[in-house]
Amino acid sequence: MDNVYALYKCRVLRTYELTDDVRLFLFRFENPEIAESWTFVPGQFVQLSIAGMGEVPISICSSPMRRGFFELCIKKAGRVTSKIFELKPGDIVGVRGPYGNGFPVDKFEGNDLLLIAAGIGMAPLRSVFTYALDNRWKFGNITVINSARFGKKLLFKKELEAMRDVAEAENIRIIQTVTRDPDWPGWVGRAQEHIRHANTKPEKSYVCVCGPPQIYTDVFNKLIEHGYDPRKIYVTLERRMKCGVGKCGHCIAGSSTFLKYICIDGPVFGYYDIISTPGLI
Amino acid sequence: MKVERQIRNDHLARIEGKAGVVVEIGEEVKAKITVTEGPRFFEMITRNKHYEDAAAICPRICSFCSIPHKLTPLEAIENALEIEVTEQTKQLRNMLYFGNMVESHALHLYLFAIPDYLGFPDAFSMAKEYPDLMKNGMELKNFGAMVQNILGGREIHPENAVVGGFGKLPNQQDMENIKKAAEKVKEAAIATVDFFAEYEYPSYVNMPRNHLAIKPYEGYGVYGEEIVASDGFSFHVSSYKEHIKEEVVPYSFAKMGKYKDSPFMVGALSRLVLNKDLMDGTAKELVTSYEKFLKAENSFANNFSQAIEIVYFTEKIMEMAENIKIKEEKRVMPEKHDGKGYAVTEAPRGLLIYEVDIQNDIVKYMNVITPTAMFLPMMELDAKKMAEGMWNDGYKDIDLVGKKVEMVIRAYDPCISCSVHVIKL
Amino acid sequence: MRYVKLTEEKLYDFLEKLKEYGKLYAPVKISDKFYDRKEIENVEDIAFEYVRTIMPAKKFFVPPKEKMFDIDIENGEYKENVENVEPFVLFGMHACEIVALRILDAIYMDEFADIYYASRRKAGIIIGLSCLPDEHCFCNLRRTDFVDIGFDLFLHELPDGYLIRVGSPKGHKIVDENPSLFTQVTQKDIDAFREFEEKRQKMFRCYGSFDNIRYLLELTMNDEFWDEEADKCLGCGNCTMTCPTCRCYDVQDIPSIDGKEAIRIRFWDSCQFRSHGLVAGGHNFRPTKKDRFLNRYVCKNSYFYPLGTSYCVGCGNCTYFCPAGIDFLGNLLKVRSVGEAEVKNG
Amino acid sequence: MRDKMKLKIGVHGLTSCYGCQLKMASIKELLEVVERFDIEYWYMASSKGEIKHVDVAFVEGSVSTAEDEKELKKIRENADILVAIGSCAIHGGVQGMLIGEEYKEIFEEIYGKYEMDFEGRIGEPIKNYVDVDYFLPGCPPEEEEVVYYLACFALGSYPEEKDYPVCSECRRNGYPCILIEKGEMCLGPLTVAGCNARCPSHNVACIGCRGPLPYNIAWFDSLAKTFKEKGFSKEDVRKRMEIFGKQYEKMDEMIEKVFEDEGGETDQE
Ligand SMILES: Cc1cc2nc3c(=O)[nH]c(=O)nc-3n(C[C@H](O)[C@H](O)[C@H](O)COP(=O)(O)OP(=O)(O)OC[C@H]3O[C@@H](n4cnc5c(N)ncnc54)[C@H](O)[C@@H]3O)c2cc1C
Ligand code: SF4
Ligand code: SF4
Ligand code: SF4
Repeated sequence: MDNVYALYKCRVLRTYELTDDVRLFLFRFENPEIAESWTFVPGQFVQLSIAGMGEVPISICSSPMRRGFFELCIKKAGRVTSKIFELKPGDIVGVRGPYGNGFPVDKFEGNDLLLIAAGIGMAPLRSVFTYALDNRWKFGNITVINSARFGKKLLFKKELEAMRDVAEAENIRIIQTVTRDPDWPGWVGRAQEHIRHANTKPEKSYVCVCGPPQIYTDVFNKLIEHGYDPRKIYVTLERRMKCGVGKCGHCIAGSSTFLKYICIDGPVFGYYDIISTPGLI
Repeated sequence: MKVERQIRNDHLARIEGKAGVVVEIGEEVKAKITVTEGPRFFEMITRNKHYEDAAAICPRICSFCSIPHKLTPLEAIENALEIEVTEQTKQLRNMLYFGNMVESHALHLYLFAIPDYLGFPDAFSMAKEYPDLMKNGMELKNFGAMVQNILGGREIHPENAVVGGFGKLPNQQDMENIKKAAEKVKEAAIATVDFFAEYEYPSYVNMPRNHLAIKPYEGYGVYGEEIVASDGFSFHVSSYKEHIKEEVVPYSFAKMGKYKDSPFMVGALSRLVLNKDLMDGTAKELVTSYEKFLKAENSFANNFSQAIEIVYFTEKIMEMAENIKIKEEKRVMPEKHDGKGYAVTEAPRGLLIYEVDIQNDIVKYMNVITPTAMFLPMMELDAKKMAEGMWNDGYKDIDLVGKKVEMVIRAYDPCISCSVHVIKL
Repeated sequence: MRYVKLTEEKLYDFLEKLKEYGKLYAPVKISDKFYDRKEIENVEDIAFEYVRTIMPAKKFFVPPKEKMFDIDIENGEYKENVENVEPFVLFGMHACEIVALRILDAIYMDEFADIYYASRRKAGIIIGLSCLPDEHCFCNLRRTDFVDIGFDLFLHELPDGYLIRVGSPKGHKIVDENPSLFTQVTQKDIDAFREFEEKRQKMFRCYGSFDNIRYLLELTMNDEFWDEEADKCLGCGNCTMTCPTCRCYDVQDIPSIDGKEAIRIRFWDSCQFRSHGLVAGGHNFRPTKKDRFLNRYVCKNSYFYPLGTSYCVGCGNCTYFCPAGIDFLGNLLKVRSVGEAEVKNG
Repeated sequence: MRDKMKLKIGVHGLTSCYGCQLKMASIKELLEVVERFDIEYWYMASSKGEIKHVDVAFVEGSVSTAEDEKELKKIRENADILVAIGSCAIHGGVQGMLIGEEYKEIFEEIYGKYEMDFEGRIGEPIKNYVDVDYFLPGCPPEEEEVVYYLACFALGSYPEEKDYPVCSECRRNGYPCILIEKGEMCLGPLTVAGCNARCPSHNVACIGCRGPLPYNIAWFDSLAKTFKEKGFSKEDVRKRMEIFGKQYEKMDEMIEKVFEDEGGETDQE
């Protein structure tokens, strides 16, 4: 029997500074067979292990279409992530996964796509976004709302910025907004305030939301106000995790009538799961 | 007095606790041991505590002798409440105490003293050139620690030793392990004696000294109630206040003990001077064949005496571990709730006296006199003698004199933490 | 099902025989009040009267602390530390404990099988033993008071021995290989078995349905009495550690002093601890003691789909081993808001 | 990935029993520590060295003299990371029980009316004087913890701190619970874990030597209530809890709250 906690060796190929405390890392599997066969669904995550330091769950933020390579975008937050932050090209890490359910991207096909991210929440959504770009013909209009408190904290700011003009022509709208930065030349205000600026048609849109738990209620209310279908709203949730595979119990959330593991039943949940379960957000 | 030269070290290294030394050289030589370690007022914090809690606080006076600082108050409390512990408890406590002797002496000799003898700033650099020597030291220390861990529950602050006995008794297997370990370190113990039996003591510190030690209940033991002095006098521990007086000096948080108004010595040397005839086994043989190193008038002989004791106590532990048959028994709980009690034991550094007054299970008064507080004046005198002798002999290198002064201080193995936690007299 | 009888006289022979199938673990008295399962040398040490052990049987399958990997830091290599587990026999498993193990099985082996758990589970032989409840037991409400599967043999007390249900191929093997130990079950034995079961059923603290408890709990989470109860709680985690189905664990890497190696260990954690719900950046999903206190009620009473039961098997350990004396069942009964007496009569 | 440079460490004792340093000096891996770290100063063990820049300074003991304070500040200025080691440094230790008392009165009671050359104080935890980066609890700390902390720093990381009680370790080991069984005042529920429930393993109730749990999760009130139900008086409870808990600001208040309904009744000496 294989050990689910066993790790695949991955090599860091490139690192890229996104903000002062968030970096993007490009990895490749050392074993060519695994590099060939390993795949995932946007919204899934991996357990990333630094020998002698520990493991952390990290969402994959690249598109599954690029075999053998994947990107992780990591915020320096504590013990392990600080160490990850110091990784240099050529360093080896351990990876296992992918875990979690991911976004139901197959269902999204043929519809418009509205992605709403706050802060580090952009990481999993970037995977959905790049997946959609790689399969552009399968989707209708796309809007990405990327928000942060300050301009310098916006993740993938340059990447999104760079494609803005081309994007409009492709029916992709990019809204980068900040809440507390007077010097920011672009949009201001919280993510939900820009739902009205989206190019997506509420009645035929799927919506993915990711950010700190506090924003969800507001975002939901706004979405419904604008006529988005609650059945087509998805969020990804976060909890402390040690195993990623439904054993360690840390990510169990919800209430006695709907108790879920964020790691195997989530991290992606639908709107009705959320509102019928106290304690989930 | 016009001070020509001054030796000043505010923070003596390689001793337990924080103290300094100031030697002023002028027409005459003066020496002060400044104890700057803050006072901790153990009398206050044990007062009004349940006796169990008070006994648990006492070891925190000093880590090097936390076993004596647990077993002595236990004895005082048991005397106060008229608890007669079982023979097995007495045996095991002895063994525990002996374990502490071995560890404490080994630590002191190898970590603190021997680097002096060989001219290293510390044991770590010494270990590079004398790895075997250091290995001996570590082995002995680990052996002592093992005995304390098994019997005391921990090598520092032994929570397993409690009023009336032990929390958990060791088993026969533990005894077997202790015996084996003791056999293994015996060589190292003897090697320690050999090391010190090569050393010529500086004669500057030769002087007549009064030594005080316990009259052991049995053998060369650590428990007793009579205190004997080398001047022939002896007294019962309950009258300790009449015979040992303490003074306060402005430069020290430790009080200074005097016997018959003069400095006196306690510790390994004093014990050997007074009780060496009670020894047996290898230690006895060694002390007889190396008799000339046992100089009652020279404090450096204390290190040699410690080495002898390591051998003795290691062998004793081995014997006891071999002979004891552990039987399940419960702690003896007191029927009385009030009483006054005294206890004196031989801590590694010398006499340790506890007095306690319990009312309704609550400690109303507790007093402790530690060995370091007793020998501080003598140590000061030795520091002075050392500096004076060297100076008069023409040594003008003040650093060298300073080093030697430190060395004589270290020979005592002073325990500053103990000394400042001395409680009201 | 196959039934055989073990007569009183053969009991110790039987236990002795069990040793041949693996290391024998059974409950023994470890102190004035407590029992625990320990390795048995002398079968006469075994305590049959025990109600609960201080460490639940999960300790044999998910040890309180275990090493998962030896790590070579410099080369980033992880060497798994899966022991080759020798067969062992757990004697005296009560029905609720066996269900609890089946819950753990589903968690640990159904999806993303955990090899550490599985290798031990494969090696374990489970010998059940009938029991009589004390005031903290409520397995009847959880419907775990009688098990159909999950054991190799199950011994039901009779006045003169045991009626044994044989529950697995391993169980058959033990019976087949030792014909001299067992006899046929007689009508008298069946009557005695029935009597025992009836007597046992009458001894529970309360009766009725508990199926709605998770809804009632959800609806009463804001009731004031929870504040009082949470206030009593010490946050010590005894309840979860002694729970046969609680299995939260924490993982930590412990580097060696030379920085070349490390070990990755896992050890029992508890949702009653502050860091259980804490994430980087300082956000805590269960910031207050009350949140953590309620989390256990929520978790234990939720529906466990694979088995169609709740996570709680009604063993009463959490109440018995709570130093603050918090009554888990008592609180659930409050949620059901019926006085205990009424329940008993109902 | 690891920095090949040796980490510079310093070890320092203020006022204490020197047990934490002794523990550090007697760990089995001591010689490896000496190999792998540059020990810049450690008065207890070495004559060489002075307080200068170190990566990590370990400080044992409470601040009990003006001298202690001066030294501590100097250590802080020179250390990138400062670790408070042991109950004295973290909570003031047993001498911290006197916090709130007048130094002068106590001094005079013990030494008489006397002018000293140095200024003494009631022992206080070092965090009252300087910023502390990490806490290594224990009285004294356990060997494996000392090694773990050192190893983490050497790897360029930092240790994970424990925020759960001694009970958890007692339970993981299956020791009989003393509080339940014997009704003794075991402080396991509010004491920070790490000793592997040393005392309960010896059938002795925990006196809380590792100090109360951090982050305001030491539930003195709940435990006082439990003790009260077992028949202990407010004084009994307070006297026991204060041994290592007195520095915990809210201790008195929390105990008071539990006993307040009784008025003066249980308040006898
Ligand atoms: C499904 C999922 C996807 C995530 N994706 C990303 C991502 O793409 N980029 C990113 O920067 N971060 C992501 N996180 C958060 C990331 O896992 C935490 O920041 C990280 O675990 C912090 O670890 P640490 O050791 O640095 O922090 P510490 O505060 O030192 O945490 C100690 C331990 O607690 C656990 N822990 C702490 N915080 C979290 C947390 N938020 N989630 C899960 N476990 C936690 C970990 O096991 C960690 O090792 C994700 C979390 C989840 C659950
Ligand atoms: S055992 Fe009792 S006191 Fe301890 S955490 Fe559980 S409910 Fe709270
Ligand atoms: S004995 Fe003490 S530490 Fe152990 S569980 Fe009971 S209360 Fe907690
Ligand atoms: S059990 Fe309590 S008193 Fe004993 S060592 Fe641990 S923390 Fe200290």
